[in-house]
Amino acid sequence: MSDTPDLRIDLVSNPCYLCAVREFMVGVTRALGFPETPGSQVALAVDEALTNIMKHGYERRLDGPISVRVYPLAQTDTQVGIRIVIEDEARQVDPAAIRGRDLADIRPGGLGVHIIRETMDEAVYERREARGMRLTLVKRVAPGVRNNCCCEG
Amino acid sequence: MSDTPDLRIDLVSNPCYLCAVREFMVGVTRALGFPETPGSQVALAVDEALTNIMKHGYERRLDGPISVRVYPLAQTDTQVGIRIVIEDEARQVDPAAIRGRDLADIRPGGLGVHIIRETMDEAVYERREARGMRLTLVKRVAPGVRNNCCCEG
Amino acid sequence: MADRIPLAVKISRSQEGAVTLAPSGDIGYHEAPTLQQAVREAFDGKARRVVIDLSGVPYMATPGLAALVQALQISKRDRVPLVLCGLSERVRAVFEIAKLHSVFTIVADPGAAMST
Amino acid sequence: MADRIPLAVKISRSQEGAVTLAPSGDIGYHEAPTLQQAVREAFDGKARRVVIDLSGVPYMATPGLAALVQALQISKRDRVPLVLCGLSERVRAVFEIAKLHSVFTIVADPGAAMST
Ligand SMILES: Nc1ncnc2c1ncn2[C@@H]1O[C@H](COP(=O)(O)OP(=O)(O)O)[C@@H](O)[C@H]1O
Ligand SMILES: Nc1ncnc2c1ncn2[C@@H]1O[C@H](COP(=O)(O)OP(=O)(O)O)[C@@H](O)[C@H]1O
Repeated sequence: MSDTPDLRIDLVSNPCYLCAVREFMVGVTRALGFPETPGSQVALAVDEALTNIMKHGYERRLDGPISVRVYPLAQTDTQVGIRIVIEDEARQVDPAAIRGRDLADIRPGGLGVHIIRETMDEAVYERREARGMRLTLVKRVAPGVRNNCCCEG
Repeated sequence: MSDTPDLRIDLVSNPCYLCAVREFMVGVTRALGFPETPGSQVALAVDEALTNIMKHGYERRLDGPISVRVYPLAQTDTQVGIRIVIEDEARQVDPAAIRGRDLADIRPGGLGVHIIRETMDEAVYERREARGMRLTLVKRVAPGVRNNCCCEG
Repeated sequence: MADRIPLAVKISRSQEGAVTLAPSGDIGYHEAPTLQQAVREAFDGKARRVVIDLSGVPYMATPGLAALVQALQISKRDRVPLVLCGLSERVRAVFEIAKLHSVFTIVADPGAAMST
Repeated sequence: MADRIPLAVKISRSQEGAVTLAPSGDIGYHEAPTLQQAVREAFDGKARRVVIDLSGVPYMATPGLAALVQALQISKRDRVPLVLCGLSERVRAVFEIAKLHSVFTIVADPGAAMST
């Protein structure tokens, strides 16, 4: 975990920036050879995770620090992958309390954790050492047909 | 310059990630209320600056550190703006040597610095204290009609 | 935010007691509450079936999905079938991305939605 | 990168000595050298005018622009007029974004390009 990530974004907990991070994640997964759908899933999972940190962790404060670190997994002919580590300095909660809502449960809102867990291969919440939470996401897929690293060349 | 930026990206000097950063910058300028064309200009200028760092600064090494810090400028009814500070740890060059090519000069390639200077209000190259270069870009425009902070939200 | 167009949701009722909701426009954070409200009106105790026709929806973000999941929950509680139809490629992709396509009954068009 | 389609550039010459280049496909980093090569062929010493018809180009990135700037430079050196035509909205936006729309002679279509 102490190795340097290929990419790191630090942002304040302002929902205005969510779209930019989502577009970034789409671009990164494309660069790593993900096909469209799983790439969008990674972007959506990160979006939901950041939204939850802003809403539940920082309780809509706009200036809380959040970091998103991206580690490409070793690539093979049959597999590409990504590990994403999201850290905040917001209030700490019991990781067991962060549960996806059962879809049969009739309350408005909240699909975030459900989507994160359904779409990622691994999604692990932890308390950080000093303060704040850490979420580690992992996703591995078969590479897309066109595995070149550019949007439009 | 010592204040914390709203957003910061750290990346390695791998051109595979250029697209993701460009998409990110489009999203950020949109979040800050930029109309499409000047927003794309900011994204393009950052793209060209990073390309130059990878090509000339790190001479195509893929693991050189680069940071991009984004500071929104104070917003008024008639103006939105952004300041972007890009730093590397690559070789230092005389800022005066980084010149946009005269468009009448017949050599292939290189439009980067020309585009950066033409599209930005300010583009200042400096040597950093210890090593590497710093480029500060500033762009101010009249806000777009639809100044909300989401892509499709 | 001044020029956001509010979501329009057309509600129609068939003689057999099917209620069809036909929202038109993108459904995101700002539009989802309108859809939620329309869903609550559709499950009014008399509906025998609720159809949500998404053919007028070019794009939907997670808040829109959440409103549909809520509709599904009410449908299960009240034992009134819920059927979605008219999904564009982009909207279908959103369901797939969120891995929610298998929890809904999704058919091609309103005709099929009446007979499923 | 296995499935990249190479850029095709159609070259035609009129009796009056106008050489028209008509590339088809997106022009990015990988395609720009092909356009550059075609540009060099067009300014062959006999051309009295060079027209680049971009109507078959849905999108162009900076390397494509750079190839066109190089064409402009050769045009100035050789004193052979260069005219661009057939720019789609997206391609025109790229010129505008790069603030290069004013340095080129840009007309609507190949007909206009012959008489400008
Ligand atoms: N980053 C977080 N910090 C604290 N609590 C969280 C965090 N993320 C999720 N939670 C908890 O998990 C629950 C489920 O989240 P989610 O599925 O996104 O639904 P919603 O946000 O609408 O409640 C939240 O209600 C909250 O209690
Ligand atoms: N980050 C940088 N570090 C060192 N030299 C640079 C940097 N950016 C630009 N330059 C210098 O400025 C020149 C012009 O750059 P540019 O306009 O992008 O054209 P090109 O990259 O094709 O040469 C380069 O050739 C290089 O000498």
